Amino acid sequence: MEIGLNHYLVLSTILFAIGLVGVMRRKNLLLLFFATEILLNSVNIAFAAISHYYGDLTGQMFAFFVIAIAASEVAVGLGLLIVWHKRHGKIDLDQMSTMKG
Amino acid sequence: MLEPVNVSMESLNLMTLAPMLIPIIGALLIIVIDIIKGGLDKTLYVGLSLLFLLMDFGSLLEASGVFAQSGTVMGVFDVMLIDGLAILSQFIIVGASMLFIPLALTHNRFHEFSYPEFFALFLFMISGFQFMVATDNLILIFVGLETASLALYTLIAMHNRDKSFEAAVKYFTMGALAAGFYSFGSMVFYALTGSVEINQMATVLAANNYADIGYVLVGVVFMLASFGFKLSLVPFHTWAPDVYEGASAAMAGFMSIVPKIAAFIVVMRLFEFLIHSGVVWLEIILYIFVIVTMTAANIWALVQTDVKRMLAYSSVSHAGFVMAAILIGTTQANSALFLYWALFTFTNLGSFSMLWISRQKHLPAHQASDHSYDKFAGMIQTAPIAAVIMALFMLSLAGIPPFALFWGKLYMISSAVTGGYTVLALIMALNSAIAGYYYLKLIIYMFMKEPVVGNDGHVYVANSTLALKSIIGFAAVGTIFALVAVNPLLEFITSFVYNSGY
Amino acid sequence: MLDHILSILIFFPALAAMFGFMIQKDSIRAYGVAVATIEFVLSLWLWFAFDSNVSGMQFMEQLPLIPAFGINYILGVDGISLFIIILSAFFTMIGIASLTDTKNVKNMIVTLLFLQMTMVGVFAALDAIVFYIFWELSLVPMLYIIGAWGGPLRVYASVKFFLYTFAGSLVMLVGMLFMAYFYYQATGMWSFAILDWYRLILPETFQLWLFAAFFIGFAIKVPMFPFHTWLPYAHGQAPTIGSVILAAILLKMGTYAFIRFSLPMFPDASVFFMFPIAIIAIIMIIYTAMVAYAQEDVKQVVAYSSVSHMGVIIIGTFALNVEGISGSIFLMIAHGVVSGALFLLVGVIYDRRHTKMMSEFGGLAHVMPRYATIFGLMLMASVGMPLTINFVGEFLSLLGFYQQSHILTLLAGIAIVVGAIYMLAAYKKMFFGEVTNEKNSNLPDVNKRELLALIPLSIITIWLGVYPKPVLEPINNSVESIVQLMHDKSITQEAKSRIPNLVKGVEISRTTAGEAH
Amino acid sequence: MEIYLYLALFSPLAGSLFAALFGASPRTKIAGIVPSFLLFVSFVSSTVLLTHILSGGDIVQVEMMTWMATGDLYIPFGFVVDQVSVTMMMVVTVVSTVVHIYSIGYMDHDKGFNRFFSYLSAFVFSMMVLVMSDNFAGLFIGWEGVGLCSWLLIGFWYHKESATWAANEAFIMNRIADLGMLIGIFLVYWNTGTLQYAEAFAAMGDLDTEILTWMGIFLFIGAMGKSAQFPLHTWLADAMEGPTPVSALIHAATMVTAGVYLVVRANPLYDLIPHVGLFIASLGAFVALFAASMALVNRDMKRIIAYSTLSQLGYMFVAAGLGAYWVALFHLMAHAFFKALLFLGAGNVMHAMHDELDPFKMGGLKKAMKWTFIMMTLASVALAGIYPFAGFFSKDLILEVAMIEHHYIIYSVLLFTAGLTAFYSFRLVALIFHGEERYKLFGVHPHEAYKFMLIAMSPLLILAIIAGSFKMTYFEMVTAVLPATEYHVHSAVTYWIMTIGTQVFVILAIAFAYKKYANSSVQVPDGTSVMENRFCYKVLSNQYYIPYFFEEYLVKPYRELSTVFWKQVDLKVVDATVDGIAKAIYGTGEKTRGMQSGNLSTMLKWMVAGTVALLSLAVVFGLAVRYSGEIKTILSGLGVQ
Amino acid sequence: MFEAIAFYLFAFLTISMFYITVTTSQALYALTALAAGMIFISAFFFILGADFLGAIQIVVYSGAVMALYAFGMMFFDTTRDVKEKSGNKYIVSGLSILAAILVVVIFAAPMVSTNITANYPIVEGIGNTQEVGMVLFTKYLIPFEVAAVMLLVAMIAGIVLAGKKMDLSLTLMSGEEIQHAMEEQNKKVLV
Repeated sequence: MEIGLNHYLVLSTILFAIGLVGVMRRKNLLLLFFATEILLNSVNIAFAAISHYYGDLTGQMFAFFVIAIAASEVAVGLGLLIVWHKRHGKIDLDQMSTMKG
Repeated sequence: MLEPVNVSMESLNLMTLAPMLIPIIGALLIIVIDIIKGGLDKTLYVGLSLLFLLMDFGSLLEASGVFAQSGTVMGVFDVMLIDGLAILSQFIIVGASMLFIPLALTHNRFHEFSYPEFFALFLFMISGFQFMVATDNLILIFVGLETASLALYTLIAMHNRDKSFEAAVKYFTMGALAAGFYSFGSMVFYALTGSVEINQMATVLAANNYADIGYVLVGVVFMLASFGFKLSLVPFHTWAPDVYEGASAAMAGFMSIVPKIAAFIVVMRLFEFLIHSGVVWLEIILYIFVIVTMTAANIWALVQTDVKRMLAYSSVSHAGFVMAAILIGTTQANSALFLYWALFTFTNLGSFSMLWISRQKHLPAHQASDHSYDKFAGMIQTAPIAAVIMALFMLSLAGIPPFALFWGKLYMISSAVTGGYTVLALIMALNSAIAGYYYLKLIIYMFMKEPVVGNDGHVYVANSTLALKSIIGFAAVGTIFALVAVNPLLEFITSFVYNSGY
Repeated sequence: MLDHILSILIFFPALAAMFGFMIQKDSIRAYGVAVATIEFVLSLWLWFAFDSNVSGMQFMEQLPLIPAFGINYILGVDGISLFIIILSAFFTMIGIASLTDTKNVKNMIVTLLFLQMTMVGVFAALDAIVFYIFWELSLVPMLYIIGAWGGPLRVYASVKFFLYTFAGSLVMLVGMLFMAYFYYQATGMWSFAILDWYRLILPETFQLWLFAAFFIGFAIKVPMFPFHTWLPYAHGQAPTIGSVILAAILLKMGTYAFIRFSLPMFPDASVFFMFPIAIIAIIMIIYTAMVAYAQEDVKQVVAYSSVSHMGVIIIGTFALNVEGISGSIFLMIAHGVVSGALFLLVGVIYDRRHTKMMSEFGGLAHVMPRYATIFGLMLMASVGMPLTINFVGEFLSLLGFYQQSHILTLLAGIAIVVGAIYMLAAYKKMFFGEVTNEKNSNLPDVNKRELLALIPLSIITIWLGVYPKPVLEPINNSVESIVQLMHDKSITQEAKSRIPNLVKGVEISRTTAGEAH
Repeated sequence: MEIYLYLALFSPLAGSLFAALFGASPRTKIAGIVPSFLLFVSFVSSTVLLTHILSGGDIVQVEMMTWMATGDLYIPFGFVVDQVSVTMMMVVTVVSTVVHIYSIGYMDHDKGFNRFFSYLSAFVFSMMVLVMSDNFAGLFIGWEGVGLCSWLLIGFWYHKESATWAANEAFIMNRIADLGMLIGIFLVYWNTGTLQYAEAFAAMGDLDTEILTWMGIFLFIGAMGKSAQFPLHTWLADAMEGPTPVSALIHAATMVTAGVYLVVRANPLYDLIPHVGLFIASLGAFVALFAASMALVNRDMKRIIAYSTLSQLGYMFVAAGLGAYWVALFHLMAHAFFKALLFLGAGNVMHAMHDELDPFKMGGLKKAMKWTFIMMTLASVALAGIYPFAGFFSKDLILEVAMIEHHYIIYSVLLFTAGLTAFYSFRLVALIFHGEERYKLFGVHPHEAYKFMLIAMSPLLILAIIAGSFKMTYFEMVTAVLPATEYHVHSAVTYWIMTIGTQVFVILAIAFAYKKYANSSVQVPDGTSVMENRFCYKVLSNQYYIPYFFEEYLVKPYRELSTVFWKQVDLKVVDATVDGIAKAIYGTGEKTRGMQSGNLSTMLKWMVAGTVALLSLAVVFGLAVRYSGEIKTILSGLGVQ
Repeated sequence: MFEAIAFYLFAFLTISMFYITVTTSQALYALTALAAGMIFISAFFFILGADFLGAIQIVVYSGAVMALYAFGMMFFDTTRDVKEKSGNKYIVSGLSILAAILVVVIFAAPMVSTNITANYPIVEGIGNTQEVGMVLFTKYLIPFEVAAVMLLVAMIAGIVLAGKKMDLSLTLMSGEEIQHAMEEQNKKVLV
């Protein structure tokens, strides 16, 4: 059977949903960041697929930039976590609720 | 083999890059200076930043002259798009930044301003926002957005206390999720149209006669979610109050203005054509968003006990109010958006600056948070001028004429009326009334309560320096005499918006 | 100078207020009195220079404000607004002059001067947005006055006052924007000038909606039943000067706006809503009078009495004929004078006893005969005794409405009965009988400063009651032009017949009255 | 002549203002003498005007200035001295001059002496405005003015609860009637276009009877209040709380007759609507009997006289209602004299008895107060209508009018009432002046009033005796403006039978009164006698329970309803709704602020939830678009368009 | 056929890897599964002919990002079991599944792909890297440079946040304390 664009899109969606599960479920910030990587990666598959099926390079470009963005996010995110960890010795987001209401 | 590409310099229109490059150069310069000689005073960096922002502003004036003469300019392989929207929004971005930067010159020392990197990051962020508004390419929008956002997260965290880290982490995490949504949304649009340029997307969709409405809607949903986050539309607003509270007041004021106008521009570019092509669903959804955001944020603002949080919710509400312009989508509405935001800049920056100037290092026992309402009790007796100015900002935010924001509200509601959104106009008006309550609450505390024992009024100007005072004075003058500026502003904005085809 | 007298009248007090910040605390009262007196003299000059034979606007000023959106700074007075302007100048003057020693006198006087700016502005504005600016702005000083110098519930009262009015006026603002939009559609030009709007003839359905939008704003300000509940709180909590100005001037903004906006702009809607509004007005008259009768606090009695009297003003306004509208305008002035005086009088006793509960008093006529006399005079004016100022207005208002409906006028006329009931009951409780409360037995009678305010008011009360012509004549001329405008503009047959045509003479109105019977 | 008009009109005002100058200062005689003198001036001016009119002079009409002018409405301060008003002016000035002088003595010891004269003169001024005005609005000014002065004077002793209560009652009841009057005035204006008497009456001829009827009714409602006609009569008896000279002047001679004056003045109107006139007459007859019946058993000297006043007003309305306006006016005049005299006499008695009002506690005063006794007896004789006193000429005339107009029921009622009148008048006289000196039980030492007070009363005495002789002069004068119907019983026999019959009936009644009350067996009733426990007695002495009814079914419900309106409706419904909206909004905020839990996980969930919600909406919409055709079919199948 | 097998295989693998990543309570497993998932994704890229992207994916993700995360993990000492108070699982799974189903419902439908023109067509016979380079340095030059700025920003941000200077908070110190700290610092420099 022929694998069409829709297959890739569906796969991408499923992966995206898994990412969402992680984002919502994880309380450990580091593991939560993993989930955000999944979100971005799932979209990259779709971009590559569309690019392939349309014969257009733009999708690959987009995926390329998404990877760059993901990487820089990691840098900043980890920086933030380090600062927080230095202060509190934990990176559990449940303890991070001094502001509310 | 690929053929070599010949590109003439003229066709690149490199001038379109000038406004964004100036802050980048400035940032690099600051870093270089810091490398050569560390430990220089922050005044130097403030001065430099201001200088580069001024140059940026100048180049924008230049660009606006060009636009006025020859209309929209595309540049650098048609990635850059300098139209009226881009210029107007950059004016607001750079202008607000210029108002923000001097706020670094506080009397007390705060952590972030001891870094030259702070100013570098700040300038990078400005250029990021500028890129974001000056293009219709989703990729560049994304990259610009992330550049600005990453810098912004850092700037917030650099305030260096628990609340600011918490704020930065929350903002960052939700931002990451929003980035995911953005890329997913872009992917859908790309899948639909084979392009990531908004005008081409519009063309293709129109040619298809919106056959794949389901796909379009999914794309719109994810875009809405991502920009809903940026614009703090309910229910994507949850970061806003926490981040505003955690960030320094000055930064909070900045955040309530600049990132949002950038996001508004993108939203305007993206959704305007959809609305005009009769995507009814989007219209309904935006309608709901506008009303829910305005109303819910107002209601939550009512019950706040901290002024800064109240202002955070109020900013959310204002964003919802302005979102109505996107929904209405007429030239008048889009002009109203800019007018509103320009006036909002003055007022909101002014009120956050008032909080900033009264920021204490250590809280006395009776004060629950940095800017709890109690802190301002009886301010009229101990610091009358400050109280009057603060009241002025509050009245302006509440939309009491003839102060700045009234004109924005007036024009915005009028655009709703003109656009045929009668009920919306009424809801907007009534929401202003609800909002009146919480602005009033501060005025009541300031004017009608007795001061806490031992409060000699010094606390309200704890951070006061000439720079801060002049910024506040500037904002106050702008707020009071907005009346005079509205007409030229309106004519300018309208012509730019109209000539951009919005 | 005379060309810009209205601007001067508006901005002189504001400017003076700014300078007021610099004045020493000891001399601020003198400063305030001086400024207010100059303002009053200027307003008298305005009256002097006013040509009462001209029915249209005089002393017009025009300055572009936001021409791109049709907003201009347009001022002007006619017979309708002239006297309210004078009255507001007058009340600010005597208000400051008779101000008792409170904390923060300086803030109070500065606030009052700002308030004066907004009051004059509202009545002089001929551009809807300028009108709206002053209309809203007037809330702010009043908010401060109630909230800072008021009674124990002052914050609640002031916020309620502010938000209620604010909410109403925002609806009105939407109405204004619609009006401007319709004007734009009709002419291709944005304009918020009232005189431009007068020329616009709208279809009836539009009129109805717009009328409703404006109505909400005005009705809350007036305040009309059932939007009146902010008023007793505001009055009950406000300091004397606040109540005086609130009752004398601020409430009049609503009724004035009805005449300035609703009637000439929406004649058909006015006719359409005439009876419902009249019924509301009658409820105001009777119901609030009864509520006033049940009060225990004398200030609340006066406060509710204001609502009741505003009902008569509304009735007069919606008589839609010259007699009724003139009467209602006159009654605005009359009620301003009388209720202002009554609030001052309540303030007198409050200063001495720091209570307003009527049960605390009794037999005051023994102790304070002069006070009792002036109170009695104002009481009689309030119940509409002929030869006092109120009677003229009430008589004309009711007379006017009689042309429209007999039975409703009869019901509205109950005002003169129920008014007497609560007023006399209150007077009896306070002044008659033996002095039962020890604390009352040695109260000093009204002093000179209080007389300074009360004597002029008493004189006006009698003078305009006996000889209302100098005021009534200019009012009449302007009202005639408005009524004629309404007649000409109206489109429905009903409206044409209800609104008299003055050009053809009196014959038509008589036959209509005959038919209506 | 105009100068006399102004003098007559404004002298009382000057007097009032003069006395008011001394309002706050201690009692000075001058505050009484000057107003009295000024009133005398007014009297003289009125006399001059009277002679002018009598000598066939023109009607004096002036327009002093504009009062109100707007639209088509034009109301001047206009005054007219014609035959009718000059009669009223004479009555007013005579009686008030007498009362003023009398009051100098009567109020001698009162703290509020100066104030009293100020009020009293102000009253006279208002009354003059009322009678002299040439338009309805001016009439209304006077109308309200006398009401105000009446309020001030009834409540003159404001420390007395009963006095202030009575004052308020009088004012409010009058106001109710004034509303009717006001409506009447509106009717006149909107139908005739003017309020000037002359023009308005001239225009009335062309109007519908229905409109005229309404006009007549509403104006008469006004008259009913002032003249205390049933059911608005209760205030008059209560008004006796005021000082006695006030009762004499206001509540006997002048103000209460204003209603009659109004009907007389509006005779062109009432002529056009005889059915309303008949109603007025019937009501008058009823009130005459009704009031007289209450006077029979009352134990308050002043109230008895007040009821008698009420009864006589009934007579006047009968005359006026039957179209015999000049008769009504004549009786009004005669009544003013003898009734004022009666009141002033009562005042003397009160003074002597230290404000005791119960005649049963007096008795045998004729020795101590010879002159007063004579005056009161003569006044009572006049009131009873014995020939040749004033009452005979005026009252019997009314009986004749009723007879001639064939209203026999009215006639019989009036005749019977005449007997009652005689009875209660002499019951009073007998109880006060004859019989045992019961006052001694109470340790009172009565004394005669000041000489000058008695002298001041004498003009009234004289007039009460001789007023009847003016009848023809008067008739000739007033018929210039009033319908000149002469009332002669055609058959002389009938006439004589009637006249003598009436006289005999009245004398019998007097005799009965004397027999019953002038003997020494009269005791101070203590509520145990058989008569006092009879139903009729109770009904009468409780004034038919009408005040009770008013109190229970009008005043109390009004008070309670007011409280309900305030506490239940205004605070708990209207205000609570407003506050409720505010509270609901605020409460929503309080309840939902938990959404912002501060937990990042929750925030992320909200974001995802928002997105999912949008997605579901999108899918629903997308499906709806895709299957729009099918949906439409289904909906049309269900009958939904 | 090969394509289909590969697709389903890698789809299964990525899904299971990512599933492990988001559900496991062992941080190390999560990290490993993530890295594996990333690599499997690159397989898709290769299948789809985006060789350059595949390479980048492996280099950047597995190389750089994973290394960073690994360092982070060591720093945060999360190698032990991660104890997480899980909230309402129904909400989490419900929302995600709903999201997935909703999108899948729409994505399952074929798309109308008319009117689509490839702006930067993939030319047969030229290496993917070349093509990418060509587009990247013409059309996407500006985004590329901005991405560079972004990385610079991220770098500065990382340095600043993780730097030692953050240990002392000037924000929380009073004026005297700051003065004192500065003097201390100067001494150190002098010594």
